[in-house]
Amino acid sequence: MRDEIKAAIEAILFMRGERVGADELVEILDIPLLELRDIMRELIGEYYQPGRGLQIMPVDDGYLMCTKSEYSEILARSVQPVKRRLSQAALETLALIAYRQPITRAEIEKIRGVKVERVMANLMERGLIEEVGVKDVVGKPILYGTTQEFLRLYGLTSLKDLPPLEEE
Amino acid sequence: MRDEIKAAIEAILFMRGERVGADELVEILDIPLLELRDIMRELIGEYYQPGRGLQIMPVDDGYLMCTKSEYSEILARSVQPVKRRLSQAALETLALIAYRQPITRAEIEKIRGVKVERVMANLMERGLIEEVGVKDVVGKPILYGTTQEFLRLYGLTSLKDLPPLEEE
Amino acid sequence: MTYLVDIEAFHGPLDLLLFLIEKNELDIYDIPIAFITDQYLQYLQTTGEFDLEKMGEFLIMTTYLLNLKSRLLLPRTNPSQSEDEEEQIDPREELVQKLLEYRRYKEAGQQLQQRELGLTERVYYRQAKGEPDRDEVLVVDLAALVRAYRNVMRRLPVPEPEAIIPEGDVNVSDKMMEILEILVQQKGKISFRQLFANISRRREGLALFLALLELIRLQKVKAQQNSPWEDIQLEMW
Repeated sequence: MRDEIKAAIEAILFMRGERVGADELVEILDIPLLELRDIMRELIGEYYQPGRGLQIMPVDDGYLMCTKSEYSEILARSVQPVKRRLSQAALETLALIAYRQPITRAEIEKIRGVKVERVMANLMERGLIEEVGVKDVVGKPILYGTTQEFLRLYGLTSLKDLPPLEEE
Repeated sequence: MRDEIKAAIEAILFMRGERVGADELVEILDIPLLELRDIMRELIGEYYQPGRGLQIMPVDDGYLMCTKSEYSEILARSVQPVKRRLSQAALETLALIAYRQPITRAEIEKIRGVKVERVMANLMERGLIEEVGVKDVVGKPILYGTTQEFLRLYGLTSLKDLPPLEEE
Repeated sequence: MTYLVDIEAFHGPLDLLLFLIEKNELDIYDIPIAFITDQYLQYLQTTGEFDLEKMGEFLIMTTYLLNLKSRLLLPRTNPSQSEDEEEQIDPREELVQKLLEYRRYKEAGQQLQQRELGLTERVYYRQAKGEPDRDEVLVVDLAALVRAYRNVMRRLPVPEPEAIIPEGDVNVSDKMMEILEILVQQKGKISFRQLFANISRRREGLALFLALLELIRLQKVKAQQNSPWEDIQLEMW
């Protein structure tokens, strides 16, 4: 029975390919949360063995199946050719949004010292950023944040995973 | 060493989420084909254990990682509807059609300054726009307008409900 | 020999400044403003063609640097400051902060790229392909639709000028007269951006800018900026 549940969790995490909330798993599997946590502990431990290239990570009260970071080099070699690289300007803007989200366009332009309208349209088109609300000031400017696709592309399990910014 | 290779294969098959050719694996891992086959036999056997929800299948002289079929029912339960937003390009095109209908593709392209063929095909597929007639000029270009589905989705009772645009 | 600098390679004035600071191995906390301003101007003068919108950003930085330079050169004029209030804020402080902040995100952007390429340890998500069909729910927002329409309208191409006038050399002294005339028309006051609003050619923009600097030097025009990065107000003395 327990084996069955483990196998089902493995299948769900694999299929979804992104973080699945603990609450969601509890509902799908119809088991108590405490039992889920217990099983997850065991499962995470099993994946921890050498000879496994995958891991299950607890992320924001949910779980994510992804590759172990030791294999990044070999995986980089096997990644299918990606679409066009982001320009340096796009990367700077994306980094700003990632670290300062939610943030308005005007705030970004103030820090970067240049207009970013076109760059941001491009980032939106690629699904790396999205509108996340409006700022409660005059003019109600749009606030932007990064997307799930952003985490996926850069191999981050959550925003907390962003490397700390260099201190002054 | 063998453990390392196994782990790497697992990571590659997982990440790619599609069939990966044996020739490609041989190249990425830099091992002889015979060794790869041998390792794959072992790996496939390990996944066969109960308690595993995934399997590795030989496909067309390559390998594919996927979920075991026993779990299809539970997986079906875990399928969450994906929330999608229209891309900026699609949104702009849709807005133009909504406010300027009936309108031809050439007219839209003239205003937006880019080709919109693919974007429009996408909007059609989603049932947001449709052909509403032809324009009475040379070449009889098709005129487009928004659909009932468009109104329903945006919660409009009729086109007159579209927010007025302040004159600039 | 003159050489051309590709200003487009720099993502804005801060990027260029950072480049100059690094190239000359300067201490970012103790920037020799006069030196860096000269270098910066030299770069702009040797630049190839670049688009006007971007030039505007570089020119605003130029005026800021020149202003900073003059503030550092001038003796303190405020007599109300008592002697022991020596610890005044370094006028360069704001620029330093700007540069540091910009640099931080520039580096963060490069780190992101390293991650994407797998040069930093990272995890990989499964590249979802061949999924069982998932229901798709389209999330829409009427306000976004209206905004999109306004965006399109705002971006409508400005009609090209009918004929292209050959680029004669623009005379700086003519431009000085022009500025003074405009100022008179505008009751002695105009903002920097307004003054440059109708400039359509690079050479003309540069001539106008040089003319403005000359007028400021001759104390015919006074330039005032209430806070850094804000539009500069130009006034007749």
